[in-house]
Amino acid sequence: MKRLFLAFVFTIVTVLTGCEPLKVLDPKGPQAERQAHDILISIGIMSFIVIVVFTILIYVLFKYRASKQSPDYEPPHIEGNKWVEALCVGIPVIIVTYFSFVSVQSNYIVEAKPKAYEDKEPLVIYASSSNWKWHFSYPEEDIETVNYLYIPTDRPIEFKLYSYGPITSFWIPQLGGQKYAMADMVTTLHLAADEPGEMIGRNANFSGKGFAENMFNVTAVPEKDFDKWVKDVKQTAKPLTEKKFNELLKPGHLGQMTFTGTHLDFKPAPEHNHSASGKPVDCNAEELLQKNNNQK
Amino acid sequence: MSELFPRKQIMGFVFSLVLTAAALAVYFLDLTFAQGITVLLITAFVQALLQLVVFMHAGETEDKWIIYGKVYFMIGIALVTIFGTLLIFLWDM
Amino acid sequence: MKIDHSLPLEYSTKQNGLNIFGFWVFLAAEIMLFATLFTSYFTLEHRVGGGPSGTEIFEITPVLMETLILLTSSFTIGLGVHAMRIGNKKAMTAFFVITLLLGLGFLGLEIDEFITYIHEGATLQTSAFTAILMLTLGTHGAHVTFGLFWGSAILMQLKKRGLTKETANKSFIFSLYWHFLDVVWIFIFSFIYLKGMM
Amino acid sequence: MEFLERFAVPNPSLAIYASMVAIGLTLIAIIAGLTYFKKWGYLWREWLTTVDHKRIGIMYLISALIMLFRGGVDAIMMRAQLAVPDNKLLDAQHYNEIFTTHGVIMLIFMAMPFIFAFMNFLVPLQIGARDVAFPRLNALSFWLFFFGAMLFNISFVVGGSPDAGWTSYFPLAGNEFSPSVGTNYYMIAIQISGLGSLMTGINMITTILKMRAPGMTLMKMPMFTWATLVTNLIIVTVFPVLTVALVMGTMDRLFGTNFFSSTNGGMDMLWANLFWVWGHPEVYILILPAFGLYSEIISTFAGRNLYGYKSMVASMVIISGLSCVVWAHHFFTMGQGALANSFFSITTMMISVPTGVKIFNWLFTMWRGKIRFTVPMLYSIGFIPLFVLGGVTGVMLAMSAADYQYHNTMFLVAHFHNTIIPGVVFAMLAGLTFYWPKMFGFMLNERIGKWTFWLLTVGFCLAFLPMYVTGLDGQARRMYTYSAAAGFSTLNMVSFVGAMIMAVGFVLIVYNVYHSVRYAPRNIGADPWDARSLEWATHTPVPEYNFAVQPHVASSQAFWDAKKNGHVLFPGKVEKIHMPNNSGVPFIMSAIFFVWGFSMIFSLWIPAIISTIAIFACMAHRSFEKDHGRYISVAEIEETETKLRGAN
Repeated sequence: MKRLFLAFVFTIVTVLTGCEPLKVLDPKGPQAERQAHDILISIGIMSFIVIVVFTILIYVLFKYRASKQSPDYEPPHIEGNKWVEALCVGIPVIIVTYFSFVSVQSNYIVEAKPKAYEDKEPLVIYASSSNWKWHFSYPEEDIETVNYLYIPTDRPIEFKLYSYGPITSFWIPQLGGQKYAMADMVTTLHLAADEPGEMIGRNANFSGKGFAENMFNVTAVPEKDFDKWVKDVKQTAKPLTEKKFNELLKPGHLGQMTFTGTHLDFKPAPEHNHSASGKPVDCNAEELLQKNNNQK
Repeated sequence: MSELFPRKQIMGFVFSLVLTAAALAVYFLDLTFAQGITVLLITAFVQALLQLVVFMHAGETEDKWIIYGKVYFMIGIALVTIFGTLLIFLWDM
Repeated sequence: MKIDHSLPLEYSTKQNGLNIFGFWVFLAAEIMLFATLFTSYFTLEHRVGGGPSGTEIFEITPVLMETLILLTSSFTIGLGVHAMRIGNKKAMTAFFVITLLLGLGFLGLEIDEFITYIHEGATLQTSAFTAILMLTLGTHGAHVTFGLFWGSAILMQLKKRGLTKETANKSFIFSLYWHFLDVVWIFIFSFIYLKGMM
Repeated sequence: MEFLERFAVPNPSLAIYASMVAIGLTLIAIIAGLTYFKKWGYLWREWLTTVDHKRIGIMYLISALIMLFRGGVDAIMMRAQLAVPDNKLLDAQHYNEIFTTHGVIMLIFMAMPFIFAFMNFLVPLQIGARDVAFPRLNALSFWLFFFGAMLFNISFVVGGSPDAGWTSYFPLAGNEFSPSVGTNYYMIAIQISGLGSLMTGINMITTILKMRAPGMTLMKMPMFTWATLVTNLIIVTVFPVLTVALVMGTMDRLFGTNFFSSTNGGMDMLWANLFWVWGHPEVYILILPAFGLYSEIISTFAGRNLYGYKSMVASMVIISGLSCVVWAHHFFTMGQGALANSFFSITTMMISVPTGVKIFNWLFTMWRGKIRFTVPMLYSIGFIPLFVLGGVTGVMLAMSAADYQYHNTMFLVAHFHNTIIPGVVFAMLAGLTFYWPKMFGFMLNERIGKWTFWLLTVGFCLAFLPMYVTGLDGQARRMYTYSAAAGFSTLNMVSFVGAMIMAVGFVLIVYNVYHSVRYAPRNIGADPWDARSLEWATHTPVPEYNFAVQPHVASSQAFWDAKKNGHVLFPGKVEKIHMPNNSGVPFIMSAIFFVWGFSMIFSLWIPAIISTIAIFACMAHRSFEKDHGRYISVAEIEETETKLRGAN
């Protein structure tokens, strides 16, 4: 029943907007699927509310317009009715409760390793942005790419996000929602791809002049092909030196690039760890000094 | 004569000194973080209430409830802001 | 203007009542102002960068002195308002003068504290912690400074015009302001200094 | 020469040079006109020094309309740039400046003065008071807003506009990534006008709580007055937060502190946090007075009392509390855990409940009524379905996991325009048409007004509804260009067409004013709409003392009771009336604030220090000044009353 309803809503949305499915509603991974599911459910229930309000409004406007009433009709004085008002509170409360339930559940789902691939070891990729590029480091494979991303399908991927510059937002609409990348801490985003294919990813948070072109390509391939790609890169690509990386950080646009080695070796990701006790472990002096020295 | 003597003010002053001394316990005694914060929260808010009632005469006119309501509303929102921010930045990150 | 004798002089005209009420609303806004500073302070408290932390620079003696001075000044201005209400202008003036002198003493100590911090390498630019510490203390200090000028202006008017409906109203509002600064200081004392030294 | 160079615009273009010339010519024309017609004295005596709440309201209104067009031109340029893929109309830098100023101007310098205009003009009339509680503070509020707005606007021609978005997120807005003075303008100009807003907040709360007419208990206040009270409660609560955040931002930019920098422990997220602690309640500051206006208009033209008065009041009070505990939904994607997101997600959705109650109450107010389709009513009727659409998408955005997909996209842009345009802008235009006769003594043309309404509604739907779709298709906001391959082209073209239709609508408003000034009849009486609350009980134009005799009130629609049920509204005799004197100090002090702000922006420390001292000198002057106001004698009042009665 629910599925039928969702399919119905989905058809309406697609028909209304032209033929090609919208990226967000055309998920290629479990996280994006969950989000598309939430979006469609909310569109469905919300359309119901919209229809109710529209119906009442149109009915009232037609029935009670002045031109339809006798000139000496005096509208009555009505203070309110507690049952009607209770209904107006009650139904929204029920809907909001339901949505809260869905929302909380989804929060924990999208913030965790994708359920379908729980037993698999996640692939860790450090994605860092600089004005106006994306750097992807694969620490285990010891590879770094610029402005394009190669990922295996059917395996959870753990993105570690941070930024050399303004706040940016890492977003691959077809794999899942976005998350900020910031200068002084690392955020984590869990994604996974169900099927191979080409996708577009971008920085969604305004970061200055070159923001509009701050995009990257994502290629999802079966794990076998991914391993082959890693092997190829290791044989062909040049190593990433500190000097080269500092050059890459300069503001501007770059094409796609591939290196062996990662910048994490000489320029580690920012440290920001909080313990659960409420007393944060600060980014203390030595760490910062180290970070500063590294930057010099 | 009794009306001329500022009894209320002197009581208030003595009490506020006592509260300050009590708050100093967190410095001189070896308390855990939780105990210390509890002591500070109690002494600070009692002290604030004391000033509000004894010295600021918050409740002396017909607007008493509006003034108290306003101040408590603000304190409520202030606490929400402080703890909400701490929740976002320190406790759930 | 009608005069209502059932209330103290400072409430006696309609406008006076409005002034006092409006000032309460202003104080409520000030609660949020300082709450924001505290929010930022708690967030940035441990982000000391390469600079010193609170535990390293706070000292109990000057802080305790500042607290006692400000508490006493709050008490003396309370006595001043009490004197005003029983119509003793001379005592009232004396208490207001004492209050302002105590305020000046507080300010002196605070400036001395700032100088010490700067000598210890904790300047405004050192770290997020020092910046928010100085901004929070500085905002309170600026309020005290403003209060000193304001209080002096009221004392001058009191001397020139006597204890009238207007001057009584102004004096009372000033006392509210002063007590409020004392309350703010209590929170600074508890949650910046004592918590930092705990 | 080097000194002057810093005032140059870093990214000049033809448009900017043209504006410089236009601004110069306009200024010369104004000065020459005032001199030629010998109006300087009139301007100074009657307007610049006035403390009359009605005149201050009208000045707010005029400023807001001017700013509406300034922000509107920005909007048109943005839509034009995005109409076709790979457009070269604007470059990235100009586009960034334009969307930044569009946001700031529309929210802070258009919507805020617009609501203040109605608050100032209406509240004392609705509660039967002579003026606000602190008339001179009120003038100061206005002039601070005005000079803040002027300061922000000159950034266009002196030194460069801000370009970090209206949210000005650090570190993008910091010195490293925004080296021009643009963001200084942002920090200082908003600070100055924010001080004005805070003072208005204090003023209005005191006025409403302490100066109501006899018999008007809290639960008998007109709905707009209630909305104003709640709004100002929020203003007083959150504007101090903005003040502190802006001070910290200013210090980072001017004095090299590390609050929001990425070195030495600074925390960029704290700016976002503080900004939204203010920024979210800010949207309720805008929408609640709009709700108040809709309540007045709908009940007037439905010919019925407002349905569910108590639940209306309760819902606003609940909204005021909830609005302050939802701010983190603006950055669900900042990396905090699922717990914090869940909390803010639920609180956000809870707001939809009281808002829904209000929508249903308006529908039930029209139930069994006698609906007249006047222009204000059309806006109110158009508002309901469109706002419901904006509201339900708000609930969708509140679901934090799904928000990961909506965040920073055109979907969000569509949502907030869908609430703000039908919610606030429609309300302001409805209020403008509704209260125009009370303000100026003649009505706006209904026919042109209806055309305007339909153009705006159709234009709005075309301009903003497609954005929901492009957002879901992956179009991020604030992109100055996109490639044809992205697939957004058609819908963006539709948006542009919609924006142009809206532009025509707004131009028609100007034409309507011109047309009505020339041709509208002046003998419309004090109550042309057959309205219900107290502001319609006095003459048109409203005499400076508002009511010759203080009204006595027994219900929330006292004037209606007086008309239909024989309630005696003015039981007393005419007595002499105490009024405040005009003063030039608010104007002068705010002008000094302007100088102070300008000096701070360009780090000119000596003028900054001098103007700081001058500001305190103005305050000291106020403290020592003896000003007991003046009395209007019974004879004068009766003369005015006779004259006004004759006019009607």
